[in-house]
Amino acid sequence: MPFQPHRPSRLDLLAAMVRIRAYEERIVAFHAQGPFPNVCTSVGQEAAAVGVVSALGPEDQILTNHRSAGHLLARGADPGRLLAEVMGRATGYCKGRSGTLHVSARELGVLLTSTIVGGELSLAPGVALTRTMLGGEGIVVCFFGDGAACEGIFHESLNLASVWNLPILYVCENNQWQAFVHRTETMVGDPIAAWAASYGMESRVVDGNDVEAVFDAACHAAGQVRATRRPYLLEATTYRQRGHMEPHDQSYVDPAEIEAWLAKDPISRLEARLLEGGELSLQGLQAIRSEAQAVMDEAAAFALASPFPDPAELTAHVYA
Amino acid sequence: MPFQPHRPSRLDLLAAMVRIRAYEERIVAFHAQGPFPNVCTSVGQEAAAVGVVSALGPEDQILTNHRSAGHLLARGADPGRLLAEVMGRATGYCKGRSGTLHVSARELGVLLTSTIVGGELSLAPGVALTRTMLGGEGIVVCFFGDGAACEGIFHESLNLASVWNLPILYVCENNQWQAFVHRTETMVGDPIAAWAASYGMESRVVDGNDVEAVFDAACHAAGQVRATRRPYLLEATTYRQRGHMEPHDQSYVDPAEIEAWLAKDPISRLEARLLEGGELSLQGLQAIRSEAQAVMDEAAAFALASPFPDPAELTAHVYA
Amino acid sequence: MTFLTAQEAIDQALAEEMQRDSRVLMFGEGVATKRKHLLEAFGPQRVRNTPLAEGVIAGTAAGAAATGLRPVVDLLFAPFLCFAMDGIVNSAGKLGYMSGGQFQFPMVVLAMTGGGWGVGAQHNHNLEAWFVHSPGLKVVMPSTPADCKGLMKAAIRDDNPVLFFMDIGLAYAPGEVPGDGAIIPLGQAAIRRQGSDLTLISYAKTVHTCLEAAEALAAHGVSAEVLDLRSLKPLDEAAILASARKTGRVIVVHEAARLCGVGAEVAALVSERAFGSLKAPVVRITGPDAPVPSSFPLEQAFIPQVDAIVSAGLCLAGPSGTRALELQAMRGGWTPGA
Amino acid sequence: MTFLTAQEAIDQALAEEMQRDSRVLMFGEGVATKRKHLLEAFGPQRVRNTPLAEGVIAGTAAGAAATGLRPVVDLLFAPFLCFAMDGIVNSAGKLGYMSGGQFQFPMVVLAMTGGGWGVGAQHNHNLEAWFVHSPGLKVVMPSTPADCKGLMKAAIRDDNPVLFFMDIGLAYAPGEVPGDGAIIPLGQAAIRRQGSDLTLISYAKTVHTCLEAAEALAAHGVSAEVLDLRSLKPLDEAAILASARKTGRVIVVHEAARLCGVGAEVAALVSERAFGSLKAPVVRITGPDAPVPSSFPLEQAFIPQVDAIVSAGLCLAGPSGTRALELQAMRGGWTPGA
Ligand SMILES: Cc1ncc(C[n+]2csc(CCOP(=O)(O)OP(=O)(O)O)c2C)c(N)n1
Ligand SMILES: Cc1ncc(C[n+]2csc(CCOP(=O)(O)OP(=O)(O)O)c2C)c(N)n1
Ligand SMILES: [Mg+2]
Ligand SMILES: [Mg+2]
Repeated sequence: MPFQPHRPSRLDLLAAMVRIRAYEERIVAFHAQGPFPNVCTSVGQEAAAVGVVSALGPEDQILTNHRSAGHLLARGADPGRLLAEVMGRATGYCKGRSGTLHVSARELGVLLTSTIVGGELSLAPGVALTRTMLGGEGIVVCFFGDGAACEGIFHESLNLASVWNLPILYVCENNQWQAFVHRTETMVGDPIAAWAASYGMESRVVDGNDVEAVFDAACHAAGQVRATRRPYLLEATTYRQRGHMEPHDQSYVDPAEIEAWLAKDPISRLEARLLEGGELSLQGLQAIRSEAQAVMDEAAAFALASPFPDPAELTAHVYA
Repeated sequence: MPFQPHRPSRLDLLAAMVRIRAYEERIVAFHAQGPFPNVCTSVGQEAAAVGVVSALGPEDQILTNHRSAGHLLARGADPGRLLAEVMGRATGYCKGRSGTLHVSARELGVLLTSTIVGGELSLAPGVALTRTMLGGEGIVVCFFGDGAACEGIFHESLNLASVWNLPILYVCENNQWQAFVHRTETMVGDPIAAWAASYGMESRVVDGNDVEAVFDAACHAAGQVRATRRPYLLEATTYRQRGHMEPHDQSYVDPAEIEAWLAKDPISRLEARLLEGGELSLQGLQAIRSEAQAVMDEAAAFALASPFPDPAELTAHVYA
Repeated sequence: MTFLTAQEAIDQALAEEMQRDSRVLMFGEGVATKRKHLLEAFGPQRVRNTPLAEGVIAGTAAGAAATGLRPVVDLLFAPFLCFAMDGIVNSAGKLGYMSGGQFQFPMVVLAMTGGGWGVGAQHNHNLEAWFVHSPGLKVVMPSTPADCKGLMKAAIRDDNPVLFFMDIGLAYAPGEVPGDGAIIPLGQAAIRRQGSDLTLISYAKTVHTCLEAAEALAAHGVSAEVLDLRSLKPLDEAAILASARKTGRVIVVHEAARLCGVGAEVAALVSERAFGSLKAPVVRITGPDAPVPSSFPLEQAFIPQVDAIVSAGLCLAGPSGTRALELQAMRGGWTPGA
Repeated sequence: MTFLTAQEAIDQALAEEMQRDSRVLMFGEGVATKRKHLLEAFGPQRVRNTPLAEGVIAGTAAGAAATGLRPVVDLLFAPFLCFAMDGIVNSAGKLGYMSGGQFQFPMVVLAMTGGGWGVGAQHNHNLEAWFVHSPGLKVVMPSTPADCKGLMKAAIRDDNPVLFFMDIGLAYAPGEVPGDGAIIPLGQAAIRRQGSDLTLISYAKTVHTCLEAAEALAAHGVSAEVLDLRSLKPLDEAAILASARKTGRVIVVHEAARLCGVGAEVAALVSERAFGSLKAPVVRITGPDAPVPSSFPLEQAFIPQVDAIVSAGLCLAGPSGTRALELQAMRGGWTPGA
């Protein structure tokens, strides 16, 4: 019988988001200290990551892209090995070969991460095809951005997934920006969920900054995929609170837009809800935050202490 | 003031379709006689070609694909030079470099024909962009097939044309087949015109085997593009009466499907209409047919008498 | 020993491997229609038609390969690979390495190319060198039905992405194929004719051109060895160098364009590693740096010809070889039209 | 004479050419945002952002070029070209020829590549050889800000499609740029240092590595000439052959992979046309046949190093050069990790 997600407590949801935020802020801090690999942070998009990933089971598989820290951490990735990968250390999930832009962690079911925008969309049908042909309950979740939806491969991927009845939950994190271009410069009308209709595919738009709403929508969507073994497109409306990548630059963004979205910050919203409802005290909140900081201190220490890969192994892993 | 198409007489529409059919049948006859270059004929799709092209003005530009004879002949191409190109003769529209699959005739405004399925879709926005930036009344008409609509470039092309307000009339000849694959194996739901909605684009489906209906729909569609300088998608429902290419093979096609569509043959339909209405006598019909045959006799003679290109010019035209 | 065309040999290899390993499947535009016998034998799950969408066909193959299947995809004609480069090069070729070895990509990409059908430059473009230049991929381009079968079987069993290029001009030429399901390992060249004065190195259709040329050269008293590369990546460097060191004279022949082609790699390799043994410059006889014309006589002129190989061979192996050759080379070498 | 980074030099070239010719326009992902000064100077019609869709960006450039505009498109990083191959190779590179000369494609495709930023193999993959191998295209890859400006201006004025590759490692290194809007014709290599014993041939970032190596070799009494190709297609064969004939010893250096790379072409060319003048084998020092790792020390190890060039140079120019060299070559040449 298909997987049934158990509902995480609101405190757990908050803690998961806070941990992601703390991780990304640590990245930002490293940049402040000096040269550091360019990273695309997911600050502001924590609810989409936590809400969707919390609705998944151990057999499910995830494909993601260049902005993947939230997905990986929500899935249980070790922040130390993640930071180590960003820093190109041998202890990273990909032994330093990937760096920040294409972190895969097969042990977590996070597969084939590609930084080619649309790469995840091109690979997802094959992963789902294996599921379909070799059996197994799991579904495939494919995270992508509003920009990726403009790539031709979006059309090809969703069409094939529909024609072949592949169990894929497509999750579009519509964060309003595509690197240095605003979403409204690249599409007209009312995308992206609406585009699913072209493929006879069910879809829904959810407030991507409300983690509980995302969790509920993801449970429904994943349930549909499990039940029908057909694809589904979930669009999470959210916002990229920082520049496309670190070092931070939003000089090209309308400050009013930033302000409006900061007011809808997913973490602050849940915190407020919990504090109002008395489910959480200020001390409790402080505890969650400092616990996250402690985790990141440890992660940073681990990464910094980790060795770089041996150049003698430069050409290992090119061929199977 | 924008171009106004004048309405061709029904007899002219018939004659144009009969000429295309006669051309394609001549190709078939050549194949029957022995080895001949593989050609994708447009038998059964004459109404789409004649109906759309008759609605265009001299300034308008056409992009087409591997199944282009109808478009070229409707636009006034010389069947002799067309046949010569198919036969790889120096007198062909492309000096024999193209052969049948990518015939361009710039003098007729038939540009950049590509046999890469989707090539026409990738090139059309650029042609329309030139129109937009250098001025001029004309619009760009892009013929493509139902199979091309499955290529990612379809999504990219229509989206860009919409975002940039490009004056493109997209014409999808939905002939139910994509080489050896039936359309219903490659898409679900109710494509292809419906897909235009994703791009905030107007669209319409027309009976592609009724030349008058196609002409009216094309006049409306082209008028919309002229008036709004925005793209429009017209889908002509029609049928590929022969195999994907010559030599003919339809062993993989359901005979009932063929039969049903042969009953809707665009030429027979108009002939019947004209005979019933007394607009055309059997002698008149015979005259139209034999005139077309005469034209093709002359064309064939011209092509066969034409020289092959000089191998010494093998590398001419590689660079400007 | 039976007589089969290259196409039949490939179908036999596919059938045998699908029979042997249930993880092998095949899909592409028209695959289920055109390979009806495979559909009937293995069913619609393992033999599939696809929409017209090379990008996602390649990506789907990579995604399936990385997770436990062994897909073979038919992308029809080499120029269509232009829509599939991301799946092949950026995903299948790189993600194994980029993930630190977490994934493997046992997949085969089949495509036809080469002169013979007058289909023009958007159906005929010999692109094999692109994939030899790209990391993580393997490339084969056979010259006989027997090799088509043996190399296809090896390609399907290999745990890396393999590009399998079928020369259009050979597709329907019959040849002997051993019935025993023999495998031809990737990376092994074959000496098609022994010789002592000169080595002709080629692959695919032009191997036969070289054999004809060797015959003609023999009449002139020049003994030419003919080496069929079969695999372009991995390249059988040992076989190339052994023959080059033996004869001291090498001509590389292929239909693909000259610049940065496989012939450039072979010539560079020989000149670098067999320098001391070379009695004359390594000559390349290739297709011109031009799109392939459709017109039959032009298409034929595009393909390396026997007499060009013979005259180059006589220059090389003849007494005053080197001088004559450099003069000829000054005039642009033996590239048609160049 | 002013000091500019390569990026600034390219922007200057773009501004000057857009000023000169109203048919020149530029578009791509973020072009209007990142090149704000161009947007302000020339307006939103001629400086455009696009959706994320490399396929139609390339196709649109080809369609616009064929009908009277002169587009420059920024495709950001070379691996993204994998989504744009049809527009560049099948359309812009071939349709002029296939139409019997009815169309021309005056367009420029800009992309960055190369080591330095640790961005990994899906942002850094030196693909220039693919386009050298493809008909109808031209390819440049400059090594200095002055060349960036002069070659960009020439590329924009050329009536053929030009691939303009910017080496990431050079993007922000400042250099002297003549103010006079000088043009550097496509197809002209530049001798960066005169020498008599040995020729180091390279392009882009590794030209500077070669200059360092030449310095070191001079200390050992070896006089090395350094030739900067600048244009990879058309290749300045005359300059290559002249230097090779002069010194009789050639080392080709580039970051791109070895197999079927530009170095293979140069080595094959020299070995074929300057055979009589060669005193030693032509050696290639290139990046390995591997995706580019992200980790900084690995990425650095990927790039050809000065000491590798120096040791190869000493082998070549030293007395018992050839033997030592062939031994070394046996061990796989100087490709890192090979
Ligand atoms: C094929 C390709 N084109 C361009 C890029 C450069 N790039 C990296 S991320 C990005 C923006 C992607 O936007 P979106 O899909 O909305 O994801 P987001 O960054 O907003 O999370 C771009 C243009 C790329 N990596 N791959
Ligand atoms: C990119 C590409 N893929 C595959 C082909 C082979 N091919 C040529 S025509 C064709 C079918 C096209 O179907 P459709 O677009 O419906 O046009 P139709 O042939 O029905 O007119 C195919 C698969 C091609 N020429 N280009
Ligand atoms: Mg976005
Ligand atoms: Mg069709």
